[in-house]
Amino acid sequence: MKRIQDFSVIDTLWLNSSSYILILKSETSIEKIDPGNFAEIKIPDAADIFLRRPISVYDVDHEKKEISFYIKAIGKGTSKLGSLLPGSKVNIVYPLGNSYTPVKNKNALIVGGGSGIAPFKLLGEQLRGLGSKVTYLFGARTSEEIVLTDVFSKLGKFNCTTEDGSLGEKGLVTSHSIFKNIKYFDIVYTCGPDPMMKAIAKIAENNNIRCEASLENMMACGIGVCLCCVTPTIRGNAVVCSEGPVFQSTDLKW
Amino acid sequence: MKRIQDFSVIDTLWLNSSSYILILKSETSIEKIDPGNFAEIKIPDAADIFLRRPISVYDVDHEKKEISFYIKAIGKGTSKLGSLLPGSKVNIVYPLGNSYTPVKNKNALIVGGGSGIAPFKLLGEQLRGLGSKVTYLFGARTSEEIVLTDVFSKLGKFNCTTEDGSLGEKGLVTSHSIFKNIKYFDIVYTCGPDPMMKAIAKIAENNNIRCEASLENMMACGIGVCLCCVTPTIRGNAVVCSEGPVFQSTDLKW
Amino acid sequence: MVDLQVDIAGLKLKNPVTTASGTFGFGEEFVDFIDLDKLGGIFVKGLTIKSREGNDYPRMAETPSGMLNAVGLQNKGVDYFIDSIYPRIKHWDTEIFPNINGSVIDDYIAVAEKLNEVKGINGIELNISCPNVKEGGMAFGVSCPSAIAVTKAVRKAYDKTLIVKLSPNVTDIAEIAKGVEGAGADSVSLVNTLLGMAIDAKTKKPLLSTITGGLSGPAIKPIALRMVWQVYNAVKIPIVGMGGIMNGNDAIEFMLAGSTAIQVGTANFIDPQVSEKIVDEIEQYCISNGISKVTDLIGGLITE
Amino acid sequence: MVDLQVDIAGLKLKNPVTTASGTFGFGEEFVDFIDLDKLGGIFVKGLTIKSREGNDYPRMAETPSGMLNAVGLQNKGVDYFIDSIYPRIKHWDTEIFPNINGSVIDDYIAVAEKLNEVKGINGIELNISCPNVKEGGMAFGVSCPSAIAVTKAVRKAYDKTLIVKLSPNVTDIAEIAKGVEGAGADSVSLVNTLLGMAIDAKTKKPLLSTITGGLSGPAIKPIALRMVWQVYNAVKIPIVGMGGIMNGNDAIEFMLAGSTAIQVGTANFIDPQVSEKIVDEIEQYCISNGISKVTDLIGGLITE
Ligand SMILES: Cc1cc2nc3c(=O)[nH]c(=O)nc-3n(C[C@H](O)[C@H](O)[C@H](O)COP(=O)(O)OP(=O)(O)OC[C@H]3O[C@@H](n4cnc5c(N)ncnc54)[C@H](O)[C@@H]3O)c2cc1C
Ligand SMILES: Cc1cc2nc3c(=O)[nH]c(=O)nc-3n(C[C@H](O)[C@H](O)[C@H](O)COP(=O)(O)OP(=O)(O)OC[C@H]3O[C@@H](n4cnc5c(N)ncnc54)[C@H](O)[C@@H]3O)c2cc1C
Ligand SMILES: Cc1cc2nc3c(=O)[nH]c(=O)nc-3n(C[C@H](O)[C@H](O)[C@H](O)COP(=O)(O)O)c2cc1C
Ligand SMILES: Cc1cc2nc3c(=O)[nH]c(=O)nc-3n(C[C@H](O)[C@H](O)[C@H](O)COP(=O)(O)O)c2cc1C
Ligand code: FES
Ligand code: FES
Repeated sequence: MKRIQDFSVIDTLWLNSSSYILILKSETSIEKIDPGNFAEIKIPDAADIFLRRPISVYDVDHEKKEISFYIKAIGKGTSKLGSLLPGSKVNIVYPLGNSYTPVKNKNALIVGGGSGIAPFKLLGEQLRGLGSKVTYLFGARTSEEIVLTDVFSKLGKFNCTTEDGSLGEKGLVTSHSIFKNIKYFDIVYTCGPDPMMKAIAKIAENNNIRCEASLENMMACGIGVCLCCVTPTIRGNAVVCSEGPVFQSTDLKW
Repeated sequence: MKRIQDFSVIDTLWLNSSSYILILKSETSIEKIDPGNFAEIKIPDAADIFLRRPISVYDVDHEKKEISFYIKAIGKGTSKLGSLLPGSKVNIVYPLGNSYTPVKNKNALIVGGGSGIAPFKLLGEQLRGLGSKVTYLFGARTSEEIVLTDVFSKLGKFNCTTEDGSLGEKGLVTSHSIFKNIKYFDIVYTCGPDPMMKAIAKIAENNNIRCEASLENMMACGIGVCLCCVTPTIRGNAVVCSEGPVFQSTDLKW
Repeated sequence: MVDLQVDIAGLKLKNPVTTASGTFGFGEEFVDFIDLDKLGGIFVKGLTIKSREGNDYPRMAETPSGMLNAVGLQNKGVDYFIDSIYPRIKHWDTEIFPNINGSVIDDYIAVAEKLNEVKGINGIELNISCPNVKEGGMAFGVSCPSAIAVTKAVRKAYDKTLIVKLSPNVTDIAEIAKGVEGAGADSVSLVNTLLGMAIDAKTKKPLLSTITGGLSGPAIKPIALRMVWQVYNAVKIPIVGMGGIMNGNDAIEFMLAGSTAIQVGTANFIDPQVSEKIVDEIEQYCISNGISKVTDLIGGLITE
Repeated sequence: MVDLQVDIAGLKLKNPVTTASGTFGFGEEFVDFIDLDKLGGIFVKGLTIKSREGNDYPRMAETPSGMLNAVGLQNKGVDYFIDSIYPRIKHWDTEIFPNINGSVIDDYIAVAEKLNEVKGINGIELNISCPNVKEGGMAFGVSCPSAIAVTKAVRKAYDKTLIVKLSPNVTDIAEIAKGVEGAGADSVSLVNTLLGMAIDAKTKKPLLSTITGGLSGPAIKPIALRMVWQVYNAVKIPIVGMGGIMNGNDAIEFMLAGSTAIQVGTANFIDPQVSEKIVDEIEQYCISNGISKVTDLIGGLITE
């Protein structure tokens, strides 16, 4: 069930100069959250922000009543959230959207870039729990942008590319050598910049591998009522926040 | 010279449930400030505040580079300022407006109510420095609202009224017994709610005593350019923020 | 107890709080957040005779205290609404108002005729003010003769409560309100969005695929309030007021300016519970101010 | 070095940044904060033929991301300006534009004739859009024939640069812009304030003595930007754009939409240094984007 709920900031853990984990705690229990679900976060005390901001759930701890987000500070709202002091109140509407399709006892490739790695801790945990083998491939410009490797390495094999070659293979994520053995994988999950996701989807489709992509369209409501966040699909315009954000790549007309 | 300047919050000292002293510190020197001058304060991190808020200067310490304000939390902006944490940045435009006319070796009565006591620490100090004798008379509803008595008692004789009789004489400020000896005073300074100031001015005028009142009209710019803050005077509409806020009562048509 | 009931030309709403078309889906999207039965009414997403895909993405831009949208009436057509959606939502104890749109008068008539036959639907909102598509009829809403023509035509086709939704993008909204009143409207609702535009200085491109779009939210509240007041002073039919209402106080202001009922729009995106909260806040205001009937607020602005 | 100079019908401004009438006094109030010589121009407070006391207090209400004003053209009359104020401010190396107002065409003509004789004043802004008083001429600004009539009359009386300030409270601002272009305007400036209203729910009273007033500030930016774009696509004369400009980015957006110069209004109340900052920010934007002449920005919106 969707809910609007008040949380307090426990901490903002900055991972590098532009991204951080925002940890929130509630007094009451937290709803069930599936990998790929997101929240609409109200930015507190912000002078020129009107709408909520959609952010994927990075982690949840039902016992501690904590929920956390992996956020890249790219503008007003994401910067503001990263500057909140412990104790600040944050109101969120969640869980929103659909989720990645879980697979049992399969080989899964998870490809992320930018803030698009956010849903992949929960997804990795879920897939492992179902007996699937997880391989991560994250792309970034430099090693500084490759974060949380300890977290992801525990959940699966961790690979990465950097454009400057400072970590992992040098180049774009799509040129990683792993794609030579793409047939090894039963499914590809991706989230990140559109061009990256399109390229990954193309590789998967060419090899007849199911690919699920999570879109980050501009949103106003996050609950499927304003129809601002649409993306064209083979079945007409789909509403990303409620029919997505996760789509099977072959459904998308992008 | 007027200036726009950044300050950091040193502290917010709450005096009772609705008023506080906001102490700000600057890295650079502070302009000369006369009693009655005010500042236009930009409210930081406020979601629905657009304009600056005019607030009289309560105190200034040029050596420490500190300026402070006595503020009653009556709405969004004044509440927000009172909740700022030490270190928060606050931008102010100051010193604005004219000031009370100083008098030498005279007997001065200073009548204040509500947030209207703010300019009277600086005024009391100035008058004492000029050899004048200061008598304060502050009015409030209850004793809880009578604050800073230690500060004012050092500068002059301190009197007050409360509507419930919990401190000083019971009743409105205008019914205080001091007015029986009003002829003793050479000048009356007042600041507070309009009805109070009008009543005080009338008493002074009836006794041919000069009375100066500081008006708290709604302001947009604070520097005399928008013409929003006017008050009718015998010379036509006067601009309160630049020709005032202090007016000789006999000039006002209120 | 405060009597919260209001009357839109004979149609009784349990309270003055309704939700604005295009901002509340078909209501069902909000069941996790509020009790729909608490609302005076729900104006559902704009309908056209045929299904429409709407405009291209991007359709939204945040602006100071507001937002621009260029949705362009994406919907599955009136038949789909009647056959597949309405049966799902009709059980709620609140008035459901379809919002009807067309690019030519015959389209409006066709949609209105179909809705006229639907039992349980007691009123429609005739949208002659959507700035985002030709089919939204802003062309009708910005000229008095065409507003009158479409209202007259729909009036003939529709027997129940007819609310005409006015465009704020006009020189004299009171004149148009008078026109549609004369043409048989039972009520007018206002305002729809103001035509606006946003540009990304970095890319030098518009932020909407359609270049211009409709501005809504608190930014437009002062304009909307003024228009409600002007219309209130010009017509006798009840007014459904909206434009930037975010809380009970805003709603009260619209009633004081002359609204019989109000619509909550963009605020639903910020707080999905806001409509129900506004019902409570209006009641609370009435209690605090010793007002026993909410209708006493209508046009209660004290101007001297 | 970026060439920041722009040209309003032959009149050269050293840069596109000017300040809006009624928000910048006569400029001298800002000398403690900025170097006035850095500005492209200053549009001074609205003038009328006779001195005016303006409307009653209260004249101001804060609104979401904006404010309402109902000043009502308080000023000491054009003669006082020419004799007592202009001599005090003429030494600044920036263009001073008086903003002229009247309730009948003859008043406008009288003010224009007087200013025509003043050496050093190279242009005036003809205000046909003040929503707050009859003398502000909004009646002229909201109808095409009357806008044309007053422009023609003032054109005859005034030889130098004539900028006509348009009202946003109209159905079709492009039509009116075309009208005044045809009537001899050298340039149009837009927008003036939008007619709005604010109510205090507690007291049930309007927050302005005049009930309605003019809305300015970022709240109106999307509407103003759209109007500039519409006018840019309709006329050939240069546009002076304004409405909610708070920083360099906003100014760039107005230029991309078609403004040759811009005016900074309400922002001056929030930051008395903002106009000079905007000059710097525009220059910085040009440098970052490899633009050598600021005029390359005018109408540079990429729509495909
Ligand atoms: C379903 C979903 C899940 C998301 N999950 C995450 C996440 O887990 N972590 C994370 O860091 N981010 C995530 N995002 C992106 C995040 O919502 C945006 O970065 C955020 O809204 C930007 O807000 P801002 O106020 O910081 O930027 P603004 O100041 O509003 O804008 C800064 C710049 O970013 C652009 N921009 C803003 N929002 C978007 C967007 N949604 N897509 C593309 N460009 C945009 C603006 O046009 C502007 O140029 C997600 C988005 C969606 C839709
Ligand atoms: C020259 C001057 C000096 C001042 N000095 C002080 C001071 O030293 N200490 C202090 O506490 N206050 C002072 N004030 C008053 C102070 O400016 C207001 O209390 C403040 O602006 C309210 O802002 P807000 O955001 O808290 O209230 P809002 O949320 O904006 O408004 C709350 C309520 O207060 C009313 N209100 C707001 N401003 C005023 C006003 N100026 N006059 C009357 N009613 C108003 C509003 O209409 C509303 O009903 C001064 C005002 C002026 C003009
Ligand atoms: C995303 C969005 C979609 C809208 N769709 C419609 C619509 O289909 N029909 C209609 O009459 N109005 C539509 N509107 C206008 C609203 O119903 C309302 O008139 C407007 O938003 C002003 O109210 P607000 O400021 O409270 O949102 C839409 C508004 C928004 C923001
Ligand atoms: C307090 C105030 C007074 C104004 N007085 C005038 C005026 O005398 N003449 C005029 O043409 N415009 C006047 N305006 C309108 C501004 O010049 C400008 O058109 C409007 O405020 C929109 O720009 P902004 O949003 O940047 O303020 C006034 C605006 C304000 C806020
Ligand atoms: S953001 Fe409103 S429908 Fe998706
Ligand atoms: S507040 Fe602008 S002139 Fe006084």
